[in-house]
Amino acid sequence: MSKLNTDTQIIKNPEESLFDSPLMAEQERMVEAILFAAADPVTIKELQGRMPHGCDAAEALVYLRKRYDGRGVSLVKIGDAWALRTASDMGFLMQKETVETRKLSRAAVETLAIIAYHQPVTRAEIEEIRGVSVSRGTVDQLIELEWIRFGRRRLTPGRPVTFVVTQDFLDHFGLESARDLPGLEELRSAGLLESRPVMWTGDVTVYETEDDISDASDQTEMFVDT
Amino acid sequence: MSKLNTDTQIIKNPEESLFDSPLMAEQERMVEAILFAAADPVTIKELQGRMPHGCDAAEALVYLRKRYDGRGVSLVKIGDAWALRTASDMGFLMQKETVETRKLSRAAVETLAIIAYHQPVTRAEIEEIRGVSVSRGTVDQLIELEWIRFGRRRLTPGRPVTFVVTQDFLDHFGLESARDLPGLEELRSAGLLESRPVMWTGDVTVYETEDDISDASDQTEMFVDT
Amino acid sequence: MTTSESDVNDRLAAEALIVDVDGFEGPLDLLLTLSRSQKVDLRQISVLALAQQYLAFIYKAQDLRLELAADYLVMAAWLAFLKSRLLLPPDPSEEGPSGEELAAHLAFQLERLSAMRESAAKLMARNQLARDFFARGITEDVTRTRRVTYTATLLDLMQGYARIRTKDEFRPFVLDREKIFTMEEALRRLRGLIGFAGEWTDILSYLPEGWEIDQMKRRSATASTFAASLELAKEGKIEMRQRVVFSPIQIRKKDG
Repeated sequence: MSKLNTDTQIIKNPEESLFDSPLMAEQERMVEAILFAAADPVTIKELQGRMPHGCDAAEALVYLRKRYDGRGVSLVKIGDAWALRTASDMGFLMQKETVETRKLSRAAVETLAIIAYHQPVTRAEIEEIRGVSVSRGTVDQLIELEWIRFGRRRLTPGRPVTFVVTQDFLDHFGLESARDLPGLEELRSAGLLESRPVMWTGDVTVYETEDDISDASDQTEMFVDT
Repeated sequence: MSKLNTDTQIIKNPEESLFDSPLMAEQERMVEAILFAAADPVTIKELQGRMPHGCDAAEALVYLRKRYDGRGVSLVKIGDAWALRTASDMGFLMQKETVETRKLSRAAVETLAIIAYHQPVTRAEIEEIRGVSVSRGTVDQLIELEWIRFGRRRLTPGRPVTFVVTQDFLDHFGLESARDLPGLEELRSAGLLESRPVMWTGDVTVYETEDDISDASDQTEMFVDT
Repeated sequence: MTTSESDVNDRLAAEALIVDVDGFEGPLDLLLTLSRSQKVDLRQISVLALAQQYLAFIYKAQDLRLELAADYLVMAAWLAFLKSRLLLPPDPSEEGPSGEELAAHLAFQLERLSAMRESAAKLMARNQLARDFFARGITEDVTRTRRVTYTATLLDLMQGYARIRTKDEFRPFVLDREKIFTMEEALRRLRGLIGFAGEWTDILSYLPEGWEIDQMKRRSATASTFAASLELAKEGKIEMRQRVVFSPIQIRKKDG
């Protein structure tokens, strides 16, 4: 590659210099090759670590994304990582590739949705929303699928662990972030993602402490549109 | 860089109009998606068989090959089948892909778990909890993996060195802090524990000496939010 | 809706539902299903009517001698209480939330559960990896720099910890006794050997075989042998002497 041209090009045409500089084109190729070879999403930090010193993976990604726009393969962002995935309208060609996935139980699907929409959420909160106790196998199965993981503990009495969804979850459902969950905005504006004081007779969960209030606002912040 | 500018080509080169016809562009996308997702190189016959009736896989391949010309990925012919492969000059970026991962030994997993749950913890304490002596190699291995490191010395006779887990450890296991590790009760309710009589209930971490208490606050500081 | 009509509806709904209580995932699920028969937006649901429906259902179910789980009965009791609160004029001396507040909360819970179910369905209807869109099929065969790294999952870690912590033979705070030579052992050994000690001999020669090499073991054995020799001297079995301070301690059999 004619890397030596870069300097002269920058002088000649300052506006287009980055786009046309062989260096950036070369960086774009590198990012393309790395993402192409990897089956799992790669973070910008990892990309940067594998590319030669001085490269700007984030910028190369901008060009690469443009290049794959409308192709049979697309460049997608998953959390803070990037991956190449077949365009979703090409699914009909892929029956051969499809692996039979284990069907999730209704309880598991609902638990997953509650964790995704309410995260970070404790087991007691999941149980309160579903109205039944969460069975042994359900959380186990979701952890094994690597769709949920333990988040930080809630600062309430007993310091219960919370659950959050993982990057694998986002990747699986083609989501860039948990903010892109379908219908999240409507649910929030309808107040259905808030934890309201529970007035259940003998029930266990009481959301009245300072901590919970601050936790609730954390969660809201997390899903705020930027 | 020979980046194909299709728009200008239409005007300049009318006989290449097929290239831009939606149909052929679609076919090219299909071939691209199939080759990307396929586990093995795909023959033209197979491609043809998976694409909708009336498609010309061979022709789509010609365009696709041109599109990937000079990219970080190239379309290559292997025997009479086709595959997408990273460009051969990009091999130097692929070294990280070949790291061989092995499962950590049971002794190492247990030692690591004890350090995570009881940190800062001395070697003697680890041995007492495990009931067997800890081999040098195990600790060395965990240090080499950068999952544990030396903590401050215990202010007891002999001033034994303690072990604590690292940020790398937290990253690897997807934990925000070591305090987020679930306790025994939580492990059991998540179905992660074989149901056997428990000899030992109650909280996992017991800080008994003054020194331990001050260490504990150090630990808290260590994992404080940034 | 007239009373008779709603009675009919109630009965039909109840009959349709009394098949298997296990088909429901708890009282809230049952309530949500019942509320659907009101055919209104969950926000405008009549909690009073719903409470009546639920109670009628539970009543019928008991008639049919279905085993009703405790939580269904707890809910029934709570709804009966709610019903009375909604029907009676509020008592100002009563503490706690009003009937309306309780009803509003129940309606909220039902709406939230329903919303979560819809969201779950929407989520599962999304394009999914390895079903609708795909990752790279071929793992690149590249130059193998064999660097071995070890890995473990959080599950391994937690199970490893649980394994240790639930181990049956787990014995808290027991000292490792492998390197300790007890006084009882020293006594037994000295008693066996002293019969042959007609001459003065250094007590260190009575240390058990192999224990003089390891420093920890030697210390322990020396101490216990010394203590044992004092014991034997007290019993009058042996004599002891030491010529100068820090010189070897010697013992010999005492005649008679």
